[in-house]
Amino acid sequence: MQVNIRHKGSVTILDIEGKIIGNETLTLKRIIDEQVQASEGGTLNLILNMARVQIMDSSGLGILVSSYSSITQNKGRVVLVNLGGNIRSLIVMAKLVTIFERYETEAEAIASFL
Amino acid sequence: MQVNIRHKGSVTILDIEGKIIGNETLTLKRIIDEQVQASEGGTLNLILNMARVQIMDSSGLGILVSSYSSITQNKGRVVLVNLGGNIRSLIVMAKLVTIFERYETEAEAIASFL
Amino acid sequence: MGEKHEQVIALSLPSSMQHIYLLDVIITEILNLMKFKEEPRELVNLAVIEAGTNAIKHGNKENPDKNADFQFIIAEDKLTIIIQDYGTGFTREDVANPLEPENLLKSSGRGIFLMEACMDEVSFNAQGTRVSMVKYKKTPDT
Amino acid sequence: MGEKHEQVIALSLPSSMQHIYLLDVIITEILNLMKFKEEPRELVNLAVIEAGTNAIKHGNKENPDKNADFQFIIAEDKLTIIIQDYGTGFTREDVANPLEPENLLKSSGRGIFLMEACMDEVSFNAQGTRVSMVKYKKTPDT
Ligand SMILES: Nc1ncnc2c1ncn2[C@@H]1O[C@H](COP(=O)(O)OP(=O)(O)O)[C@@H](O)[C@H]1O
Ligand SMILES: Nc1ncnc2c1ncn2[C@@H]1O[C@H](COP(=O)(O)OP(=O)(O)O)[C@@H](O)[C@H]1O
Repeated sequence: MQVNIRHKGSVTILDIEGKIIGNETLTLKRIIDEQVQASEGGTLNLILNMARVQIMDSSGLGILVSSYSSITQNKGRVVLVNLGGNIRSLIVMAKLVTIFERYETEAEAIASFL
Repeated sequence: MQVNIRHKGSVTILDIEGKIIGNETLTLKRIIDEQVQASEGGTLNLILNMARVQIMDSSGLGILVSSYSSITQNKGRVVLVNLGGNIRSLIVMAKLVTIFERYETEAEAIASFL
Repeated sequence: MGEKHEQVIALSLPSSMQHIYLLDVIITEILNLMKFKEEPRELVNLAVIEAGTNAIKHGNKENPDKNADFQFIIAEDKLTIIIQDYGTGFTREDVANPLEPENLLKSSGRGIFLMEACMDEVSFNAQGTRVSMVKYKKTPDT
Repeated sequence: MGEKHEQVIALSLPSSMQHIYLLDVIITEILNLMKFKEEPRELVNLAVIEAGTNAIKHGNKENPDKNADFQFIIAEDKLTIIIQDYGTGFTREDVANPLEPENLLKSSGRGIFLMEACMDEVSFNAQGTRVSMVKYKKTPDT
């Protein structure tokens, strides 16, 4: 797994590439936590660009859920974009569709923060 | 392994991609044999473009040697181009450097047939 | 593979999470060899990673002196995967349903649920140290 | 991997040449995990394919009811690979040297030579059904 970090205005975008499985999920958690710490007043506006994620396991999904909880508690938001079919089904299977905000494109996701 | 077949004048060029190992070596043998059969008077001028070969095993090398023998016996030629470091070492280790004609580029190899 | 002839590929991995990537490439290659379609491939791949993670983490508690043992049984019409660990086991029925509202926001507890959702058959031995999972090439009508 | 602690990955493959690709992805991933440099990676990869091919073809004669067994022993400083087949064996010394002028244009007979050229140590058991090969992360001075 590789993660590229970008900032657009007050929004932080993580481009995630590869496999979010095994211990890589801990790496993702660490990166998200660092972004929370670096955010103003602890309020993070986060877009996760999942376009190049090949597979994500239940630990990876768990990281998304716990990040969602802690970030929204601090009045931040977590938005998923470019979900491939398999990640989408994973979220559907786990009944988390109503939890995560999702947009088709990054542009739409950024617009949602304005 | 994937093989793309091209013709330039009287020269046949095989662009080989991937791994020449295991039973794939038999596929390569079949393809070369078909080109021999299709050639005028059984005299084949063959360029093997090895640029995208990741690995070749001793069976693959054996196919090159036997093709070399049968094609040169019929007054044809076998020329290797774009050898990567590992294929080059393989040929050096097997003391076959003096056997195979090699050129750095396809252009040079084609020029050698004119 | 002759008719009804099964091929068994066996693998034994030390219980370190770093080997999940090896497990991933192996199941990917086996699914490739069996010419499974893309969607079931992704599902089986996920189920194997979940089951391997459980054997290594919960079963063998990442003790590198204990191995997790895998069998991939390749048949004409289906792939059976058996995973054995050397821990103290657990009881499937005691695992909470991750779809219950009070569990939805938990950060874990979805592994077995996903294995069952991704495969056609999943069964544990009584002790909970061995799981067998089956995927048919054509999902049977139920 | 603690100091001097070895990890053993075991693999058992039915004797069909189609499984060479599985062997290839496994050794690739193990070399990756061990952070071998690119050149030795390619050499070990080739040696394992040669040894696996010999076990499946010459040893087990592609009988799918016989398996070829592999052990990958991962240590801090080296990788040891042991390959066992269930054939009738052979004698290393009886194999012709492929570098002799009369053998140069033969279409086979280079596998063992390449294994020995690619690895730091290669040894066969007396029967010729088991080969052990070692690659050091730093080639020892000789
Ligand atoms: N092989 C195993 N050995 C012992 N306990 C296990 C095993 N597999 C699962 N469990 C138990 O079942 C629980 C649920 O597992 P799972 O659904 O995979 O979710 P998670 O791994 O996220 O906890 C685990 O927390 C563990 O207590
Ligand atoms: N595992 C084995 N069991 C029996 N015979 C073997 C085995 N490995 C090698 N041999 C014998 O040694 C010969 C040389 O092997 P090798 O150098 O790999 O070249 P090749 O496989 O191209 O013949 C084989 O032809 C075979 O007769």
